[in-house]
Amino acid sequence: MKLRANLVIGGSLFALAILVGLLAPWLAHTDPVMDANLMNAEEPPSWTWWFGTDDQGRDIYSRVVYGARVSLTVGIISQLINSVIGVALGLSAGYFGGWWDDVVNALTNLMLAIPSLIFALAIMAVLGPGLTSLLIALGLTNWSFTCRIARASALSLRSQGYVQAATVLGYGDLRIMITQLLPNMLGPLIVIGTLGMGSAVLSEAALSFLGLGVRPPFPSWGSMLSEAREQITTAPWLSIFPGLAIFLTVLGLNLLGDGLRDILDPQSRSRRT
Amino acid sequence: MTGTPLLEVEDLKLDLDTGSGRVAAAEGVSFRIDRGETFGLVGESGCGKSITALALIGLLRHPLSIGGGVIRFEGREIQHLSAARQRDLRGNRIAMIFQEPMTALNPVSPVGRQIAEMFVLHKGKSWREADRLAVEALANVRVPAPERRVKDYPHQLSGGMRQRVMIAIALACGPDLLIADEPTTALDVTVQAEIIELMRNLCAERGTAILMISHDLGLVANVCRRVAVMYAGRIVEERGSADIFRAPLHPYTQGLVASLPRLGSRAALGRARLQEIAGVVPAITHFPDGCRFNPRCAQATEICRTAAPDVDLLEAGGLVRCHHHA
Amino acid sequence: QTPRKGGTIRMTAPYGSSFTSLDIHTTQRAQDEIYAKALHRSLYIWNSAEGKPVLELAKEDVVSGGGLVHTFKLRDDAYFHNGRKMTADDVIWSYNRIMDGTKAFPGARFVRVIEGAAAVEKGQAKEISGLKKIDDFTIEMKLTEKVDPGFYFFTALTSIYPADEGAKESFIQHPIGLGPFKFVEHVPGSRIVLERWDRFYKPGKPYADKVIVSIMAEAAARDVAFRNKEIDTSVLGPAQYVAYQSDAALKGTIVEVAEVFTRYMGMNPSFKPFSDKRVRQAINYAIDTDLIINKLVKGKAYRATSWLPLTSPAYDKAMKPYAYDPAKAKQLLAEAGYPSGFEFEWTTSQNESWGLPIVSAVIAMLDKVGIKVKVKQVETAVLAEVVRSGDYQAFIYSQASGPDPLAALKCFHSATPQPACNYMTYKNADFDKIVDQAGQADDGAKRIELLQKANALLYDEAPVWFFNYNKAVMAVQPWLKGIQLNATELTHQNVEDLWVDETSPAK
Amino acid sequence: MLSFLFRRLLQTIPTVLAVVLLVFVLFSVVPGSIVSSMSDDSDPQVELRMKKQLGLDDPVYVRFGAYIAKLATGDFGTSFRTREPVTTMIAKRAWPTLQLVFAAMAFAVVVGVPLGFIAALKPGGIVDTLAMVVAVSGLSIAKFWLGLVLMYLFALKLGWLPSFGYGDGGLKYLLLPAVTLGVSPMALFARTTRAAVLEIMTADFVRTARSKGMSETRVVKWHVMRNALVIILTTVGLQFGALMGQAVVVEKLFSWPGIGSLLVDSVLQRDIPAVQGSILVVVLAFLAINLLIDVLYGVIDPRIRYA
Amino acid sequence: MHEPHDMPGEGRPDDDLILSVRDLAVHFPLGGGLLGGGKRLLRAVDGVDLSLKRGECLGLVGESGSGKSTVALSILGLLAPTRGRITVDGQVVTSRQSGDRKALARTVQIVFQDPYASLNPRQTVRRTLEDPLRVHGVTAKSEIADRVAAMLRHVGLRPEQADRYPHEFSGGQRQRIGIARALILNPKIVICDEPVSALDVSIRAQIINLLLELKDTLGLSYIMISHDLGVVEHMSDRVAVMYLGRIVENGDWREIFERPAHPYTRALIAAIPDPLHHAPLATTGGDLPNPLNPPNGCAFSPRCRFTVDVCRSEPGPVLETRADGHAVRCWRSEEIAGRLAAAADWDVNS
Ligand SMILES: Nc1ncnc2c1ncn2[C@@H]1O[C@H](COP(=O)(O)OP(=O)(O)OP(=O)(O)O)[C@@H](O)[C@H]1O
Ligand SMILES: Nc1ncnc2c1ncn2[C@@H]1O[C@H](COP(=O)(O)OP(=O)(O)OP(=O)(O)O)[C@@H](O)[C@H]1O
Ligand SMILES: [Mg+2]
Ligand SMILES: [Mg+2]
Repeated sequence: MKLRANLVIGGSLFALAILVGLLAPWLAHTDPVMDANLMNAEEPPSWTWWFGTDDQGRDIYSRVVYGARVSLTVGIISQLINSVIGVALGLSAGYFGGWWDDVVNALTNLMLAIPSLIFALAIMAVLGPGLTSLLIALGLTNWSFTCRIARASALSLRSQGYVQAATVLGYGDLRIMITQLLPNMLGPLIVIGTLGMGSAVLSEAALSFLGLGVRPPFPSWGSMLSEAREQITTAPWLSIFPGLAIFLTVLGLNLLGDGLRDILDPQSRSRRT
Repeated sequence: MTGTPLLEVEDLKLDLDTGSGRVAAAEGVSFRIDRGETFGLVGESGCGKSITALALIGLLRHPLSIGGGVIRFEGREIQHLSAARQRDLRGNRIAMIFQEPMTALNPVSPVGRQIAEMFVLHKGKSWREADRLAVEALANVRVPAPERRVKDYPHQLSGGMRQRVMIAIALACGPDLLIADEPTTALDVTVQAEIIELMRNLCAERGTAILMISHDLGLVANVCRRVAVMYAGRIVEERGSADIFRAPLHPYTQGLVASLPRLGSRAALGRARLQEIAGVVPAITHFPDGCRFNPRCAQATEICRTAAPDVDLLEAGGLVRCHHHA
Repeated sequence: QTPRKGGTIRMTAPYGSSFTSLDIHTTQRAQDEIYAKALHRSLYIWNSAEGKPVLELAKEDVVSGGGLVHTFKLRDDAYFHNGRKMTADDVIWSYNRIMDGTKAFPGARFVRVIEGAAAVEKGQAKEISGLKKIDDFTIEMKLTEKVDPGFYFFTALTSIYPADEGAKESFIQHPIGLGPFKFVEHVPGSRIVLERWDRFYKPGKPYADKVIVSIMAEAAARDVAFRNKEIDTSVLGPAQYVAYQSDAALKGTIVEVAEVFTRYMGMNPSFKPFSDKRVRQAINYAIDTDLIINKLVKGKAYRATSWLPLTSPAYDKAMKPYAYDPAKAKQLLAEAGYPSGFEFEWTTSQNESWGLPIVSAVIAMLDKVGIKVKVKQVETAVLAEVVRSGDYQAFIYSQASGPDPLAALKCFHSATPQPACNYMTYKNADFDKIVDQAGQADDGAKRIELLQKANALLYDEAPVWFFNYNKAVMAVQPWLKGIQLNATELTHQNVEDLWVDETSPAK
Repeated sequence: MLSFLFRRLLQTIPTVLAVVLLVFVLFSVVPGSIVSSMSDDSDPQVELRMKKQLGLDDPVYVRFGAYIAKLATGDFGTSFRTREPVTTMIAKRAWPTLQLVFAAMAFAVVVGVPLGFIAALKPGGIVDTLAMVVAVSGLSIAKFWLGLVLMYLFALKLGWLPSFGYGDGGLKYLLLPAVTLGVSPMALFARTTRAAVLEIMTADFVRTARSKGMSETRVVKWHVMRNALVIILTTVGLQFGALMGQAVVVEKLFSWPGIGSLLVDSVLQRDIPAVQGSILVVVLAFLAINLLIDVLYGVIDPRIRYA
Repeated sequence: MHEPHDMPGEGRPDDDLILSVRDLAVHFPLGGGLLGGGKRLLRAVDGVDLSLKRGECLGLVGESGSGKSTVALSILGLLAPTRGRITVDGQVVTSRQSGDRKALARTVQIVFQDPYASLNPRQTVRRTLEDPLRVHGVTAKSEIADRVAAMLRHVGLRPEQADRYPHEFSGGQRQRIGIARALILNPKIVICDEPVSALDVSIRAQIINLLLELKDTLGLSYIMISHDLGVVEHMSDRVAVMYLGRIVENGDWREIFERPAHPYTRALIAAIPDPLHHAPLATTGGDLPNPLNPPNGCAFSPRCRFTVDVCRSEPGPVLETRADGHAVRCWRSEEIAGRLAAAADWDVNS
C-alpha cells in the first residue's frame, strides 16, 4: 500500500515537472528573459501575476515554468553522465576483476574521498559558470556510488549460473556484459539514478548559492532561489515558488526512487536509502 | 501420560493474505503427538510444513495467520493465549530448531550468550549463572572444549557445530516438544547422521517429543515412529513409518516412494527407468478443485476432480485422504 | 550629547567570507581596510567631512622645490601598540618595505611617486633615495610629479609599521599598529576583536573599549543579524535598502553617501560598431537608465552624468544625463550604418548592483532598438583580468573615479596603458591636452575648471554607457554614534570617533 | 590491528597523491589568476615578478614536483592570497569545521537513528508515516534555504539563538548551523535505520529469538540493535564525506569560520595552495574518519577481523 | 530397461578417452585484500586425476566443499588451474582465451544445480537457446529455429513455449531449459553439477530419466556431481569420491557401492538413513575440517575410526589403480577390508 503511494505521488510529481518543462512555451505567460518590464517590478502574486514578479518585472510563474527545463536538464543529463561512467567502470571492473578492478576501485575511492560538492565547485570554478560546465561538473563527480553498485552487482552476477553458462557457451566478454549482466543490474541502477537526479537538482541550487550556478538570464530554480534569498522577508514570493518547485521535484524523485526500489531492487533496501 | 496427548492439532487452517484476498495455505491439518513420541511431517517444498510449525509455536506473522481450528498443548488451547502466556510456553515448553544454522544464529553475538539467554528468560537466572549453564549446555551437545566455544561467534563454527548450538538452545529449558524444521537439509550426510543421532539421544533421555519436518521421506521414516505426508496444504496420509514406506496408500506417497533411486536398488534390481510423477506441484493460489493431487494422479477419476476427499481413518491406525485408496 | 566612554562596537565586514591578510600592506580589498582603520594609521587620513585627505601622523607639511619636495613634521606622541614611540625610521622602513619588488605589495603604486622608489622595486637600490630622515620626527620626501601626496598616502596600504616588529614572522599573526585599537584576536573567517589602545595620540579617544569586526558576506544573514540586534552596522543592498526604507523601525537606521565609484558599460573600440561615436551615444540613449536605477537598483545609486562622481571636487552640477530616447538611438544607429542593429557579447560578473541583473534588464531595452546581446558571465576575478587584457566586446564594471579627479580622468589619457586603467584604450588628442594642462596647473580652481572640461568632453564622446555613481548605504543601529559619511568607502570608519550609548545590547 | 591501521594508512597515500594531482591539473588550466585578482596594479613587470615569486611561471609539472616535495615534509606551501603558510591557515579553520561536522553528525545520529527505530517498530503506522514524510522532506530541501528559514525562525522570530558567526565558540552559536547541516543526514539515517531494522526483523535469527519466548522489546534490544548498527555505521562513514561537502554551503551562510568557507574563498580567488591544502585536509579527514569507522566495525561486527 | 554401460569398461582402447585430468590443483588465495594480513592458500583442489571415456557417466561425490564444483569449473575453462593439465577430446584446456573458449564450448557443457539462478531472467527461452547458435556462426534463420524447436522437444518442452520468460516455468521445466541450453551446441561431454538437488522431490525422477535418455540418444558422456548417493549409484558407470580436494577412491560403481575400500566412502554410505529400519545412523567423528587449515597426514584421519600413527603423520598414499580399475588412497584399506569382511557388521556404529 505504502509502496503504491510512493510510486504514485512521486511519479506524478516528477511527471508533472517533466510535462511543465516540455510544455513551457505553451504554459508560460511571458518570455522568461526578454519580458523584463521594470514598471512591473516586484508585484506580489495576483490574478495577472500568478506567482508575482521579480525585481526586473519578469513573471515568476513563467520563469518557474521555464526553470523546469534547466533544472531538469541538469538533473537528468548530469545523472545520465554519472550513470554511464559508473556503469561502464563498475560493470567492467566487476566482470574482469584483476588489475582493472584495482584501478577502478582506486578511482572510486578517490571520488568518494573528495566530497562531490567540493569537487563540483572546483570544476565549476575552472570552467566558469554555465549550463554546460554544470552538466560536466555534476556529471563527473557523482558516479562513485553507481560504480560501486554496478561493480558489486557484476561481481555477484558473475558467479550466477546463467553468466557462467554464457561463458561456457563461448560468448564474448562484451556480449556477456551487455546481454547477461547489464539487464539484471538495471533495477538498482534505475533507483540510484532517480535519487541521483534529485540530488543533482539540489547540487545545482547549492552551487548557485555559492555563485557558480547556471548562467543567467535563463532561469533555473536554483539560481532563482539563490538570487531571491535576500528578499525572503520583503518579497517572499520570489523564493517561495522556485523553492517549492525544487522541493516538490526532488521530493517526487525521492519518492519515485523509493517506490522503484520496492519493485526493482527489493533485496537491497538497507544498502542505501 | 494418561489420555491427553502432548499436542493435538485439529482442523487447523492457515490463511495467507495475498494483498488481494485470503487464500488457505494449509487447511484441515489435524494430528496429535504423544509425550516422548517422534512424529514426522513430510512434504515437498511449499506444501505448508514450516508454516504449520510456526503456527504451533505461535510465530506466524503477517501475511500469514491462523484461520481456524484448534491447537491444544497438554489439553489447553494455546492459539488464543495472551502474548505473554504464549512466550512462557515458547522456548520453555515448546522449542524449535531451524533449517539454516548459519542464519538462525545472531552473527554478532557469541554463541554462549545466545544459549544463556534461555536461562535468563525462562529460569530467572543471572547472566553470570546463565553463562555457566551455557557451557554445560554446550557440553551436553558434545561440543568439544565448550568453555572456549561459548565465546565464539557463529561464523567461527562449522555448520554441524552451529546446528549443535541450535539444539543446545532448543533443549536448554528441557522442553516437552521439540519442533525440528528440516534440521539437516543444509548439512552433509555424514554431519546429518550425527545431528540426528544427537537429537534422538538427547530427546530420548529427557522424554522430549519431536516433531520432525523434512522433505526426505527416508530420513523421517528412519527417525520417527509415525509420519504424516503433506501435499498442497493438506495432510494426505498419516501412518506408522514402516507401513507408510513399505505399503503407501495414497497415490502421492506411492509416487514419492517409487520415484527416487534408493541406495542399493540398482545393485539389487538393476537399473530401471524411474517411475515419474507427472506434472508439477500446484501454486498456493491455484490449488485444483477436488483432490489437490488429481491433475498428477494416474488413478484420478471424475470424483477426484470435483470433490475433495475426506479423511479416512484406518483400522490399523493412521489415516488417508483419497477417494480411491484400496 | 557627550560621547560615552566604554562599550563594544560591533561592525561587519560584508565583502567576503574572510579577511585576506593581517599584513595590511599585502592587500587592497576594501574588506581588509575596515579593520585596518582601527589598527593602523598612515601619513594622511581621509576626512569625510571635508572630502579630502588630511595629515594624520604628520603635523605639518612644508612644500618646496617647485612643489616636488615635501618636508613632514611627524607627531611625537604616536605610540605603537607595543609601547614604542613612532619615529621617522618607521616611516622610511615601511615605505621601503612596500617597495620590495619581490613581494609586489599593492601599495607600491602609491609609494612609487617618491623619487627613487622605482629603483628599489627593481632591485637597483636598497633604499628610496627621495626619502630622507632629517631628525627623529622630520622627514623629507621628494616626489616624481607634482601631485598632492595626501591622495597617495592616506589608505591603509601605506600604513606605518613598527620597523623592528614588522620584520618578524610573527607580525602577520599578531599585527602591531598605531591605530586607536590594538589587536586581540582573529578567528579567520569569523571575526577580528580589538581593544582600546590607551596611549592613542588623540586625547580622550577612542571612546569604546572594544571593537569586533564580524565577517558576514551573506546579505540575508546580515539582515537577520541586524534586525536581531547582533551587529551594529550592516551594508545594505538594493533590495534591503527598499525594505529598510519602508520599515518604520528600520528607516531611521539608514545612512547613505555617494561613493567615488562610477558604474558603466565599457565598449571596445576595436569592435567595429563601437568604434563609431554615434553607436556609443545611441546606446546611452537607448537605455532607460533612470528606470533601472529606480526599479532595479531601487534608488540605491545616483544617475551618472559623465565620468566624475557627485563627491568629486570636479563634479559639474550643470551636467545633464543622456535622456531616454529610443527614437534618437535608432536614428543614430541608422546614421552609423546599423539601421537594423547588430549583436555584441557583453561580459559581466554576477554583481547585484552593477552586474548581471543590470545586464538582463538592459538586454530587453537594447533589443527594442535592434541591438542583440550575448551575455558572457564570468567571476569577478576573471572579469578584472578580462577588462585589463581587453579581451571583450563590452563589459560592465564599477571603477573608482575618485577621490583624486585628476587621477580618475587620467584613466582616459592615451598614455595610460590599458592594464593600468585605460580599459577601453581610449585615445583622444584633445582630451589628452586638457588633462595634461590640468596636471601642470598650480592654481586649484584652474585645475578644476580644466578637469570639468575634460569630463564634459568624455560625456559627448561616450566611451562608455554612463550608468550610475554608487550610493553606499549602511544601516546603523541607533546606539552607534559618530558615523562618518566616507565617500571613498562608507564602511571605512575612523573608529576612534565612533561611540555607543548605553542602549547598546552588547556588553 | 596495528599493522592493519598501518596498511590502511599506506593505502591512503595514492589517494592523496591523486587528489593533489587532480587539483593541480584542474587549476593549471584555469582562466584568471591569483595575480590579477589580488592587485590591479598597472605595471605588468610587477605582475611578472609576482608570478615568479609565487612560482607561477614554472610549468605545471615543475610546480607539481616542487609541491609534492614540500608536501612530503608536511609543508602545504604558502597561500598566494594571504602569504601565510597554508598549514597555519588550515589549522585555524580545522577546529570550527570539525565542531560543525561532528555536531551535525551527532544531531543526525541522535535524532535520525531513534526516529528510524521507532518508525520500524510499527511499519505503516502513523509514527512511521510521519517519520518518513519528515525524512524524505529533509532530503528534498535546498540546504541554504532551510538554513535561512531556521535563522529567521530561531534567531529573529523567537530570539532563542544567535543568527550567525562563531562568536566565542560557544554552543549556542553552533546549534543552528549544525542542525541545518544535520537535517539531511538525519533524514538519511532515519530511512537507513528503518530499512535496516525492518530487514533484520525478517532475519532468521530474529525468528530464533522469538522462538525462545523473547518479548519484542528484548528481541530488538538484544538482537536487532547491534546488527542494525553495522548497517548504520556504513552510512555514517559515507555521510561524513557528503557532510564536509555540504559544510561549504552552511559555513558560508552562517559565516562559520571553517575550512569550507576557506575553500570557497580560495577557489573563487584561485589561491591554489590554499585550495590544494583545504581539499587535502578534507580528504585526509574523511579517510581518517572512515578508518576509525572500519576499526569500529571490528568492535561491533565480529565477522570482521583484522589480521 | 537395458543397462548399456553397466560392465566396467576394461580393455577399451585409450583413444576412447574423451577427457583426462592430470594432477589438477586449484588454489584460491584468500585474505590479503583490504583486510587481513598475509595471504592464505585455500587448496580447493589439490592433485586430482580423472578420466572420462566416451559414452561413460562418471559420478563425483563428496561432502560440501570437497572441491567437486571446482574441478568442474576448471574443466570448463572457467577457473585457471594452479597446476595440472586438462585435455578434452584431444584439446588442452586453457582458460579465458576466447578462440579456445568457443572450441571448448562445442565439446563440454554444464548443467547447473539451481534452475532459478542459472537462467537469465531477462531473456526469453528462445534468446537463451538461439544466441549460442549465433555466437557459433549459425546464421540461417530457419536452421536456428529448427534446432531450437528440436532441442525443446528433446527435453520435453513444447516449441511454442519458447517465447516465455524463465519465471513462467516451474523448477523442473527450468531445469529442462538448462539442459536444452547445455545441449544446443551438440557437446560431447556434459557436466551435471547437482542437477536435481534443488528440485521438488516429485520432479527429480523426471529429470534423472531425461538425462539418462539424452545420454543414450545423443551419445553423451557425463560427469555427474551429486550429494545424493542414490542418484549417483543410479546414473554412474564409474564413481570418484572426493575428500578435501583429493580423490580418495575411484572405481566402477558396483565396486564402490558394494565394496567401498576407503573409510570415508564407507562412512558416506553408512550415513544414509534406512527408512525401513528405525535404527541409529552410523556416524563419523566431527565435521569436515577447515580447508584453510587441513589436518596433517591423511586429511580424513581426525574423523576416521581406523586411524593409526601413520595416518596422522603421512599424507595418504598415491592413488593406485588396482587391476579391477579400483583405486584407493588409504594406508589401511587392505587391512580394513580383511577385518571387516570377517566382522561384517562394520556399518553399525560402535
Ligand atoms: N511470509 C510469507 N508470505 C507469503 N507466502 C508465504 C509466506 N510464508 C510462507 N508462504 C507460502 O506458504 C506456503 C507454505 O510455505 P511453507 O514455508 O510452510 O512451506 P514448506 O512446506 O516449509 O516448504 P519448504 O520445504 O520449502 O520449507 C508456500 O506456498 C509459501 O509460498
Ligand atoms: N572463488 C573461490 N574463492 C575462494 N574459495 C573458493 C572459491 N570457490 C570455491 N572455493 C572454496 O573451495 C572449496 C571447494 O569448493 P567447491 O565449490 O568446489 O566444493 P563442492 O565440492 O562443489 O561443494 P558443494 O557440494 O557445496 O557444491 C570450498 O572450501 C570453497 O569454499
Ligand atoms: Mg519449510
Ligand atoms: Mg558444488
